[in-house]
Parts: sequence; structure tokens; C-alpha cells
Amino acid sequence: MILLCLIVIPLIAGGLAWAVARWSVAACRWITLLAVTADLILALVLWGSHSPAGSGTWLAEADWEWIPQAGIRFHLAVDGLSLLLLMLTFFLGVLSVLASWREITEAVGFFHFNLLWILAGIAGVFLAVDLFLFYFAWELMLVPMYFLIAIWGHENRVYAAVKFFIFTQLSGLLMLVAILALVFTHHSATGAYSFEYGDLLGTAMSSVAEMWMMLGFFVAFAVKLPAIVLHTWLPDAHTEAPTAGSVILAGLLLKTGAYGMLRFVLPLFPHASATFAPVAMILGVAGILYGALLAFGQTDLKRLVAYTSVSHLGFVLLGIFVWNPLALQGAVMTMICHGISTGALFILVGALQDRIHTREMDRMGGIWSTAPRLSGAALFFALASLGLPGLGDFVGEFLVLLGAYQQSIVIAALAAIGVLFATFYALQFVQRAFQGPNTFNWRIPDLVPREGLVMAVMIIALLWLGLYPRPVLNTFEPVMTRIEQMAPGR
Amino acid sequence: MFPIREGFMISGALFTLGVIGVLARRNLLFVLMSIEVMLNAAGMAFVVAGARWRQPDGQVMFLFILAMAAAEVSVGLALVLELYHQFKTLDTDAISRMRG
Amino acid sequence: MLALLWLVPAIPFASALALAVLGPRMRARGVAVVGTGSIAISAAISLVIAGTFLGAPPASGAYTQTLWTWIDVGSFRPGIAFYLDALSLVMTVVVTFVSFLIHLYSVEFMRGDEGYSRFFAYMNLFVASMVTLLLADNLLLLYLGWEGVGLCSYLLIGFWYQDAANGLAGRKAFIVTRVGDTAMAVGLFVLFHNLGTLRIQDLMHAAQSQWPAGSSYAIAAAALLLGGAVGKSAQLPLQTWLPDAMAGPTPTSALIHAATMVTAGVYLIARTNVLFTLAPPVQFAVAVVGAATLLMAGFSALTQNDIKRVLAYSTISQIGYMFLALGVGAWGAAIFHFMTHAFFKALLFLAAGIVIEALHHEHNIFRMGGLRTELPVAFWTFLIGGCALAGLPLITAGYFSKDLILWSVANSPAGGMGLLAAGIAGVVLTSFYTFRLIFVVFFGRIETAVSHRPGLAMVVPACILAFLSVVGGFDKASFEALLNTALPHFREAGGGMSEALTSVAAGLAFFAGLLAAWYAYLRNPSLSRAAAGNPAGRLLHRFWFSDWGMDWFYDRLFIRPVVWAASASKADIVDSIYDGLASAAVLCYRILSATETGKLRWYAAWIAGGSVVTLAIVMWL
Amino acid sequence: MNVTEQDFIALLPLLILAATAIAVMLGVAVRRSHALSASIAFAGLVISFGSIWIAAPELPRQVTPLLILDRYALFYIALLTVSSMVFILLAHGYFEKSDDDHDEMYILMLVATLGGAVLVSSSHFASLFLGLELLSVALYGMIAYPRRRPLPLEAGIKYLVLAAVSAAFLLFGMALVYGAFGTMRFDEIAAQLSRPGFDRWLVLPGMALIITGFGFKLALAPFHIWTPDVYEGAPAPVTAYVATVSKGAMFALLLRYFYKTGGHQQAPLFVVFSVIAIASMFAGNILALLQDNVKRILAYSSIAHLGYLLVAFQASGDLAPMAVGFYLVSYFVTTLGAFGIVAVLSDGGRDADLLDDYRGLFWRRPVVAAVFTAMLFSLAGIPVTVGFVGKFYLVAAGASAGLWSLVVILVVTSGIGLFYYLRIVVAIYSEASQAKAGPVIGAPAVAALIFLTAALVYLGLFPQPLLALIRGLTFG
Repeated sequence: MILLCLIVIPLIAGGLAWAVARWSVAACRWITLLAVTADLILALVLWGSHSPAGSGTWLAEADWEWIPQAGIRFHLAVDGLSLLLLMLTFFLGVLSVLASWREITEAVGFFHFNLLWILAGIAGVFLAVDLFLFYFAWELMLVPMYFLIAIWGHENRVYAAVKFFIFTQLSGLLMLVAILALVFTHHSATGAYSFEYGDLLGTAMSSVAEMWMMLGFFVAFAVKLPAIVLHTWLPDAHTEAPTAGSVILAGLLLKTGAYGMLRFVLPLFPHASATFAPVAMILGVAGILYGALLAFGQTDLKRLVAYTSVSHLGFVLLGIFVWNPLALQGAVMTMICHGISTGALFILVGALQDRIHTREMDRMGGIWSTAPRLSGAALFFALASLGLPGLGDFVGEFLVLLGAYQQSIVIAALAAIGVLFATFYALQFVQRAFQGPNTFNWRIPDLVPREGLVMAVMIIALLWLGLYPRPVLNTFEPVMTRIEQMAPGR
Repeated sequence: MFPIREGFMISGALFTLGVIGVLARRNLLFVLMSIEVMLNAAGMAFVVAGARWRQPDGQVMFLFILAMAAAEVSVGLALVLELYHQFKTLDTDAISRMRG
Repeated sequence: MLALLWLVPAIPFASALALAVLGPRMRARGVAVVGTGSIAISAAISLVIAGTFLGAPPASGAYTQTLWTWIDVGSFRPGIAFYLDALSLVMTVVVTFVSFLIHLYSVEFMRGDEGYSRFFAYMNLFVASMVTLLLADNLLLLYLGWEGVGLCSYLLIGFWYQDAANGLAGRKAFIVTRVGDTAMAVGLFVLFHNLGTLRIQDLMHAAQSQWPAGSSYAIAAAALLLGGAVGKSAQLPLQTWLPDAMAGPTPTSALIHAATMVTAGVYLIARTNVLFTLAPPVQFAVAVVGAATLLMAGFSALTQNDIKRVLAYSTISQIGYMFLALGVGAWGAAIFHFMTHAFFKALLFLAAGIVIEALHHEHNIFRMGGLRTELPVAFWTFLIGGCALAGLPLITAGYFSKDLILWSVANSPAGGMGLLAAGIAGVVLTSFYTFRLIFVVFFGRIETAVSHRPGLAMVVPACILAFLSVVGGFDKASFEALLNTALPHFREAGGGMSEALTSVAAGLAFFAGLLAAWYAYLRNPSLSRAAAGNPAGRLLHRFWFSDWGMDWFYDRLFIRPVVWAASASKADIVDSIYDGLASAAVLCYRILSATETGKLRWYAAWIAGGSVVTLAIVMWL
Repeated sequence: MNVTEQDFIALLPLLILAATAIAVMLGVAVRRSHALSASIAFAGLVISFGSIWIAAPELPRQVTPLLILDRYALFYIALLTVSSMVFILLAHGYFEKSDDDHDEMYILMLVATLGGAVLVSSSHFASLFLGLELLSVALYGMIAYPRRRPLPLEAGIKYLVLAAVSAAFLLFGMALVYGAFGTMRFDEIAAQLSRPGFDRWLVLPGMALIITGFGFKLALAPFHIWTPDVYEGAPAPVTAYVATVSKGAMFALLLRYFYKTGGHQQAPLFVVFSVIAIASMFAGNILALLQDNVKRILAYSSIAHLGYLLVAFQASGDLAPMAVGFYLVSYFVTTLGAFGIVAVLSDGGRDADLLDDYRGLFWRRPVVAAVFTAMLFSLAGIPVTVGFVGKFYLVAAGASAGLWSLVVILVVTSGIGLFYYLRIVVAIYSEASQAKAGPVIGAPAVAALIFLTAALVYLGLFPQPLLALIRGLTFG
């Protein structure tokens, strides 16, 4: 029942917020904040109540009939992996609402409506265990994000929004074809139509068919988790989205891609994934290096941070397809910490853009003197993104590298060089934006208490994840062992 | 045996003449006339087919075709009148304001 | 009492956090008290622990304190745990004590600077990271400290961020050290993959049992760790960052780039000595790197005219000696030299700081002169430090430690005559550039007037350090005995030179350098200008001045290509694929929309054409 | 072969439609009032819709060799009557705004719906021809109805000439097939086609020409060139009617004709249909890419949708009729909705078809804009809309029959399709450029739009009841 609330609360609150906005903008913002906080509390309660050992595969389930004729059920379930990502969803949700408290002025109601429906869509993606419902939520989270970018974005927002929409929708359709192929193969094998994740797990299929279906799924998730060649929508979408949009885009939407691979690609098509693993690993490493190199070359602040996401998610892709305990834990750790650190960076860049109305680094410099707290926080999160030990990102990346080393030395070495490249863009970001002489003599107000609180919460979260990541690792442990055992030849 | 092949040949030829008429002529009236030719060619084919199987169906269909052709022409002429009223010409190429 | 061990890194870390958050709102006095106080407490605790450790040494000669398990995934279970043995004890005491003195010094040196609390926050964070590095029980925690000190050196070099050059120098330091760190990280992977653990003690036992001497794994691991050490300790080939690191405030240079951080590499090699003994070629490489670096840095120091850059090159040279000692297996000698070097090099930097402060931030030594009478304290402390650096026989601590190293090189099976010759040549060079510095700065005419006399807070630490630079070397025997509990003994090869012979050689080298400097700079100052005059001299001077052209070479080899590649690919080339697709679609649109001519007859033609095509397909398939 | 009393009950829906047409004529003769004729027509349709339940128990029943009234036919008749009702609601608001008299529109509409109903339940060439022509001739009048405006006239003439030409092709094809088999009843043709000995040189060209006739009516690829001009020229409600009732009835007939005769399984015809499907999907989507006229965009998108429908038609498994049935319902709801919005927003003089009319619509009339966005997303196949479930079943049908190449082309072209739907959505949500309030919307139009949006969302979330209904559609 609690699972249904996780989705329904944001949906209802969205409608309410839109309706109330006509009378009082503050009320609309408070409703949104309360709704997302309620969801966060629910997720934490769920996390607290479950025992890490965990009996069956799912910690909690909710199952209703939907289209019985086609074997489609409204089946929500949560396990270690989806619980972690749910908490990240609502954690970043609360922070993005707080961060865009003053930023959005026109059509505030519709903005919060979209924000809440994206969160509901993402929660749906993480909870759905029925493939049709998964696809339904996958497409659903796309539309409000499109509106968020298209209406409240910056100069080139329409191009970015349309590009984002087509990239994701088209790849989603490929996934739909793969889902249907899988369902019909299952039907021809067992005679029953079913979209249930549990039923579809063991379907026997020819290796060629398995490879095609796996690719169908993989392309959809590779577009969302920007793998190297399919990533070009990301910089545009991130640059043009409003702060809340960028935070949710970078923090959560990219994770749905990685989640999809962990939940669907590896378990459903183990043999095809195993044969495809080397290609995926090369894609991952190429993504790391390419993303880092491009980030280093950018002059627009948000594009720089966007390309860093390409680089970090390259680690996740690498970690997933290395497919041993270390790498899988590392991938999940990187996902969560990247969500926090890049989300924070986007909030800071958004705050900076509100103050100096530009994102071009050439027009910045010496901002540390006028806004020390903002610059200090930016330095902290830049260090987090370059993988400074003691912060969350390092733990994730180190585990991925350690796991990758056991698979192939060359890939681990290249990925380690990727970490070195991370230093280039992180320091570039700090040097050109905050240090150096104040050539344009900016006089800007420093972080207001609200933004300060958001930053403090994220700093504490990263430090906690960096120094004591075991709670997160233990939650993902049972799921990880299950995924890990599915690898052929283990 | 009833020379069905030749029958269809003739009606086919007539049909093609009608099509060429529609394509070649610019005047709307002549286009309507060519359409009549095509419809009659189809009717003739039906009659030939009916004759081959010694069934009246072919001729009944021809009657239907005639009735339909009459209805269609009447509406067509109404439109021709309106066309002349508005455009002062019967040239079909004149009415090509919508394109692209 | 040993249970208080975790407080040594914890207190500075806590105070760094407090200063970072509350610092801007506190008064300067409060910041100084918190900043220096925390280091004082930490130093006191480390002394107390040293006392109890020496008084009643624990059974296995080491004490381990585990706080919590950091990560546990399958067999990978590194913990946040501290390991105290003689080696880490000595280094912790030295580091905390010298840090306390430098913090005291910087209370006055940095007074009036607008980033006062930020400075102390970074310095405290540095000390916390350094101590974590020294006390780390497993290599992952060591790596955490390792990167932490790298970060603090970046922050402190770029402390005066208004001047873009300082920020770039900081960035250069961080990136070059991170190149080394990446190599070290890969080394960690090799060790974990093959030996299954990162806990240093278990690692050493496992390596000892599983790897035969000279096994390829040992060589790979040792070489990669050497890469990390070379990066952090600014040895060849990654030493270009240290001279630029002088852009930071002088206390930072004293603490980080002289006494503590740069010796982290030495500690790492000393700590993982088993690996290096298992990989003789790599150990020999350490010696060669040490010897080459000490010579190169010595020559470069000759030509510098910035007082801090001379000291920077001399630091690189002295660490070269420590690497040389490690290379020949004299682990104790290297650590002994580390201690003495920490004292006299910190002293030299503090004295230089006094001089710079006095001549309102003048760095060029040729614009200083005759300060012997103006700043007597600075002169005497600088003289004692200089003599310790150059190795004035029988009095200064530097002499004893350097002599021990030279003796070890002469008598070790791995040491060759070449290495010894390099060592002695190094002594000559060291005393030459040290006394060149002293004569130019403190003797001769007064170039710029002294505007400001140093306060008590700056003089006291300098004097204490001067005292230690002299006393530090006397009780060599008991120091060696202590270290031998943690580090393997030095294996003498028979028939080497006797103790007396090497010390005499070192003394002679010292005086040779002294006389040469006296003759060139006091006797007739025109000589140095003449030497620089002729073309060969000028070329050599420029070559040495720019650190043997390494900077120029690296800039061409690495920096230019990466910057070019980044700017070239700024507009994502992958994006052009999708733009191509879009334009293809638009082209199709143009073609197809041409068919919509609006002409009735054209539409009828399409229907006829369509049916003909259908007929064709039907008839011919 | 006399017509028994059960036959009349079975034919009840058609008879009521005819009666209503006559009633409206009498109404017009008595007193010419727009509201009166509209309400008579609406009432007639309601009664005809009701009579379907009365006729239901009689199924399936072959009434004279011409018509067969089975669950399949009644389902589509119900669909046609409901969309005609929606048409009346939209048309009343639309024509109220223009001054000249417009009672005859409802008569023509009723005749056209009757034609569609005959088409849907025909099982004989004659009834096919009769239904088709009833529908077409009525449409000539409807399209060219606003006499004073030049565009409808141009559209009317074009449609008339081309429809007549394609009717001729159809007839000639039928003649050939009749010549080869000697019978015009679908079931007998099916019997003869299943035996290999038929005369290929007559039957295949005949089938090809029949496909040409069908192709024109369904606006499939090679025969689609007329569509944008007629859709743009005709008044908005009539365009809605043409896009839904005329195409829907025709496709139902196509499905029945080819599934009964199994014609499309013949190798050459399968290739023809595949080529037409691919061509329609590409042409429809590509042509709409940079269009600035909303009605032309919707015209091209309807070509593309028919292309998608052909993919399910080609699948011809047990899933195909259900997929086609559901997709037709979703296509009806969405197209009526989209053109309904255009009708609602156009004032007397000119239809609101330029993209600029919709710039910033959301900030002026949020509800209308929201409905239009829902319709567009349903066309694009985004969840929560019936279009999504429709497209889902299409792909399912295609996948179940293993037509991978067609399915992938469907996916790629609908990806291209996203672009122009989003162009309209972008225009709707861009800043308001001019403050023109736009026409007031009458009560009937509001009712129609609410009904359509409700259907769109309800069927999008809970398609189960409709699916169960369609599943029972067995051919008589």
C-alpha cells in the first residue's frame, strides 16, 4: 500500500499545486515541498523497516489486475536497488524544490505540477515490475520533463526539449518492440501471455533473438544513461533546463537508464549480455575519456557539468558490465553519489546564473571574493566530482576500477586515466569561475540561508557516504548477489 | 465460348482513353466527360463478364453504375457553375491555390 | 594512553571543519587560538603517546586501533584503522611538532590577511590528512591521506587566488601529483588483485610468502608505488611542480613543501620496504632516481635568484638523498635524514620568511644584501640552518644524517662507486649554493632597507628549530635502534669504506663548496657576472634556471595536445551525426512536398501512376 | 430469397438512419431552423445507436446476398453513429458562426453515414459499390458546402474528380474479378480463391485495381496526394468526418473483404500491401515535418496512421482484428478531437489552421490547449492516452506475426512523427504573441470535447472493457 502512496501522493499534489497557484504562489510551493517530503519520509520508513537480509526477492509488493487479457498487471515492488534510488529521487526532489524557490516566477503552478509528475513517473519506473507498467512509467516521466525544459528553459530551450523528447521516445519505442518480442517468445514457450518480470526471467530463446532483444533494451537505457554515442541530447537538455529540471535530469533521469540495465538487461538476457559485455565496457571507458575531454574544453558552465555526467555515467556503465560484486557495488555507489554531487553543482550553477545572468566562464572570475560561501561549496562539489577520497564519488569509482581490474587490466588503466582527466575539468571549473582576479568586478549576494541549508545537507550526505558507505552497500547487497549469480559461467 | 478476353481488351482500351482524357484535358467539363467514359468502360466490362457467366448480375451492376454516374455528374455540374461564378474560368489548373 | 591515537588526526580535522564553517565570523585572535591550539594538543598527545610507546613498547612492536569498517564488499574490507609502530611514531611526532611551530609562526606572519581563517582551516586539514597518511593501517586509508595532502597543497599554493598565476601553480601541483597518484592507484589494484588484501602488514607477509624475489608482480607493484612516491615527493620525472609551489605563503612552503608532504613518498617506500626488497631492479631504480635528482636539483639551485626557489630546489635535492638511502636499503638512514631535514629546512624557510617580511615581500636575493647587521636573528638562524643543510662536520645534525647515508651507499651491496661519487658531488653543490645564498643575502651592501622587525611569534619557532638542527643529530645510535624495531636492518657488504673515511670525504666536500662560494661571491663578485656573460655560460645558466628545460618539454609533450584536443572537440563531433540525420529528413521533406503542386491533373496522374505500379508489382512478382 | 421479419430487425440501424435523413428533409421543408434539423439528426442517430442493441440478438444474419450483419458490422456501425453524433455537436457550433443556411449539411451527413454503414456490412460487390458511392457523393456536397468561400470549392472539385476516377478503377477491378469467378459474393470468391486453379491473369490485375480504389479512399501512399488539399479546403468538422467515418468504414470493409477472401495472403498482394504501408508511413511523416498549416499536418499524420494500421492488417494473426479495431477507435477519438479543436477555434470567415493561430494558446485558453495537447500526444502515442495503447497493440500484432522490418519502420517513422506533433505543442506553449481572445465555444462543442477527452484518458488507462468487447468480433 505504501508503494502506491509513493506514486499517488505526487500525482494528487501536482494537481492541487496547479489549482492553488492561482491564489497564492507560496501555498503552491509549500504543497509541493510537503508532498515530496512526505514521500521521502515514506521511503525512509520503508528503508528502516526492512531487515537487510531480506526474505524473498521483494521487500514490499502491491499487485492489482490491469489488463488481464494480455497478462498485464499493475504490479509494484521494491527491493534494495529500487529502494536506494527511490530515496535518492525524493531526496533530490526536496532539494530541487527548495533550490528553485525564488527562481520560477511565471506559471508557478504548472511548473510544480510538472515537477511532481516527473517524480511520480520516476518513482513508477523504479517500482514497476510489470514490463508494460515499466514502459508506461518510462514514457510518462518524459512528458512533464519536456514541458519543464520547453517552457521554463533558457535561450535555446525548444531545440533542446524536442531533441531530448525524440531521443528518449524513439529509443523507448525500440524497447517496446523488444518487450513484445520477449513476451511473444515467452508465450510461444509457455502458452500464456505475461508481462510479469518474474515470469519472463527464465524464458528460453535462441541466442540471436536474445541478442536482438537485449540490444533493444540496451539502446533505450544507453540513451537515458548517456553512453558515448547516444549522449548528444544531454548537454543541450541540461544547459537549457531550469535549475530544478537540471537537478532532476542529472540526478535521476540518468539513473533510470542504469537502473534499467541492472534490473532488465542483465537478468533477462544473461548470455547476450555476457557476449556484449566487452563492447559495453569499451563504450563505458570511451564515455569516461570523451566526456572528460569535452568537459575540459567547454566554456559554458552548465555544459561543462553536463559532460562530467557523461564521464561519471561511463563509470556506471563500465561497472555494470564488469558484472562482479566489487564493480556492481561501485556502480550503484557512483550512481547515488553522482546524483548528489552533480545535483549540487547544478544548483550552484543555477544560483550563480540567477545572480550574474550568464553561464559563460570567460565572463566570470574572482567570484570567491564576493561570494565565498557559494564558491566554497562549488569547490567542495568540484572536488567530489573529481573523486577526492573521503567523499562518496571516490568510493564508487574506486570499487568500479578495482572490479574492472579483475576483468581486464587495460580497461582499468584507461578508466584510471579517466579519473586523472576528471581533475582537469574540475580544477578548470573552479579556476576560471571562482579564482583569479575579479575582472568584471562582480558584486553579488552570497548564498541565502535556504540555499545554504541545501548545500549543507548535500555536503553532509557526501561526507557520510564517503566515510561510512556501509548502510548503502548492505541495502544493495542481496540484490547484487542475485544479479551477480545470473552471470553465465559463474 | 464467349470472347471474354477481347471484351475486356476493348473495355480496357476504352478505360485507358478515359484516363488519358482526364489527364490531358484542362477544362473541367471535359474532365467530367472523360470520367463518364471511364465509368462506362467499367460498366461494359461488367456486362462482358456477366455475359460470360450468363448471369444478369453484370447488367444490374451497369445500371447501378449509370445511376451513380448521373448523381455524380449532377453534383459535378453544380460545382462547375460555382467554379465559373467564382473564378470566371473552367481551367482546372486555376484552382490550385493550396499546395506544399 | 595509546587509545588516544585516533585524536591526533581527529582534532585537527574537527578544528579545520569548525574554522571553515565559523571562521569568517570569528575574530582573528579566536582563529589563531583554535588553529594553533588544535595542533598544539595534537602534538602534545603524540608526544604523550611516544612516551608511553617508548616506555612500555607493546609486544609486537606495534599498536593497531580500528575505528570502523570503511567498505566491505566480498573480500575487500578496508577499515578506518590506525597502525602505530616506531616508523609512524617518529614521523608523526616530527610532523606534529614542526607543524605546531609553523602554525605559531604563521599566527604573526599571516596577520592582517583577509583569508586568515581560511588559511588556518587549510593548514589544519593538511596536518589531519598527513597524520592520517602516516598512521594509516591499510593502503586505501593511506591513499585517502595521500590525496588529502595533495588537495591541501593545491588549496594553499593557490591561497592568494586574486593572482591567477598562484591558482595555475596550485593546479599544476595538484595535476602532476595526481599523475603519480593514478599510478599508485593502479599499484593498489595490482596488490589487491594478487594478494587479496590492502592491509599493509598482511600485504607484506603475503608478498613475502607468495612472491619470489624479482617476481613480475612485485616489480609491477613496486614500480607503480614508486610512480606515486615520485609524484608526491617531487622526484624525477615529476618534480616540475615544486618550484612553482613557492607561490604559496611561506609557512605553507615551510610546512608542506619542505618538512612534511614531500617526504610522504619516502614514508611510502619505507613502509612498503618488503615490496622493494622483493623487486631489486625497482629498488636500484629508486637509488638512481635519488642520485640523478639530487644532482639536477643541485645544479638548478645554483642559478636561481628567488630565495624560496633556491630552497625548493635544495628540498628536491635533499629528498634525492633520502631516495638514494632507500635505494640502497638504508631505511633507517633515510628516515633519520628526513627528521634532520625537516628541522633545518623548516628553519631555513621560516628565516627566509622573516627576511621577505622584513623587505616587504622582496624575493630576489640580488636585491637583498648586508642583512647581517640589520636582522641578526634571521642571520644567525639562517646560518645555522644553512650549515646543517650543507653539513658542517661534527656540529650540525645534517652532517650526521648525510654522512650516515653516504656511508650506507659506500657499504651497501647495491651501492656502486657512481652513486657515492654523486652523493659527494651533491654535498659540494649543496654547500656551494647554500653559502652563495648566505653571502649574497646577508653580506655586502644593503640594497633595500629593512622596514619591519619580526615579532616574538616568528623568532621563537626559528630559534627552537635552530636548536633542534644542531642537537637533532647527536643521539644517532639510539635513534637507529628505535627504527630497527620497525624497519629491517641495513645489510653491510664487507670491504666497504670505513665510517671515518666517508665522514672525512663529506667534510672536505663541505669546505670545498664553502670556499668556492666565498671566492665567487665575496672575494670578487664580478666573477659570477663574468661567468654568466660568455655565451656558453649564459646558455647553461638559462638551461639550469628552467629546471633543465623539463617544464618546456612537458608543456610541448602533454599540455599543448590535451588543450588543443579539448578545444578542437568543444562542439561535440558526435552531434554532427544527428544533425546530418535531421538535414536528410528535411531534404526528403523538400523533395516530397514538391509533389504537392495543387494541380488536379497532377493528382489524377499520381493515381493512375500508382495503379500502374501496383499492376506491375502484381503481374511480375 | 424473400426478406423476413428478422431481416428487418437486423437492418434496423440502417433503416433508422435513412428514416432520419428523410425526417430532416421534411423538417427543413416545414421550417428552416439550424437547431431543429441538428436535433432531429442527433435524435435519429441516438435511436439508431439504440437499435443496435435490439438488432444484436439476431446476429449473425445474411440479409440478401448483399449485406451481412454480424457483431463485426454492428460494432463499426455503432462507431460510425457515435462519431456522427460528435460531428453534429461540432458542426452546429461551427456553422452557427457563419451566416448562410446550413440545414442541408445534416441531411448529407446522414446519407454519408448510411453509406458507411452499408459499406461496413457489405458482403457483395454491389453493396460495396452502393455504400461507397452513397458515402462519396454525400461527401462531395459536404466538402464544398460553404459555397461562398473559394477553398472548399477547390477541395470539392478535386475530391469529386479524383473520387470518381478511383471509383472507376475500383469498378473495373471488380469487373475483372467478377469475370474470373462469375460471382460477386465475398464468400464464394473466397472459396474459389482458396482452390489454386483460378485464372491469375484476370484475378490479380482485378485485385490490384480494387486496391487502387481502396487506396484512394484510405489515402494510402501512392494515392494520398489529394489528402492535404481536401482536408485543408473542407470546413473543419467535415474534414474530421472525412478523416474518420469515410476512412474507418473503408478500412473495416478492406479488412472484411481481404480477411474473408484471404486475398492479401497471395504473395504479390502481400508485397503490394507492404510497399503501400511503408510508403504511407514515410510519406505521411516526412511530408508533415516543416508544415505550417495545422490542418495539413493533421492530414499527413492521418496518412501515416493509416500506414501504421496496415502493419496490423498485414499481421493477419488472431491479434490483428483486435489491434485494428482498437486502433480505429483510438484513431477516431483522437482525430475527431484534434479537428474538433480546429473547428472550435475557427471563426466564421477562416478556419484556424495556421500555426500562428495556436501560438501561446495555453496562456489564453488553458483548457482548450490542454485538450489539444492530449490529442496530439495521443497521435504521437504517449502513455495515459488511448493512442499509446493503440500503438502498443499495433506493435504487438506486428511482433506476433514476426513482421520485424515493418515494425522497425513503424518505430522509426513514428519517431520522425514526434517532431511535428511537438512543433504544434511548442507553438501552443510559447509566449502569447497577440491577445486575440478567439471565438466563444458553444455548449454542444464543449460537450463533444469533454466526451472525447474523457474517452481518450479512460481508454488510455483502462482499455480492458473495450478490448473484451472487440475480442468477441468474429466474422459472421
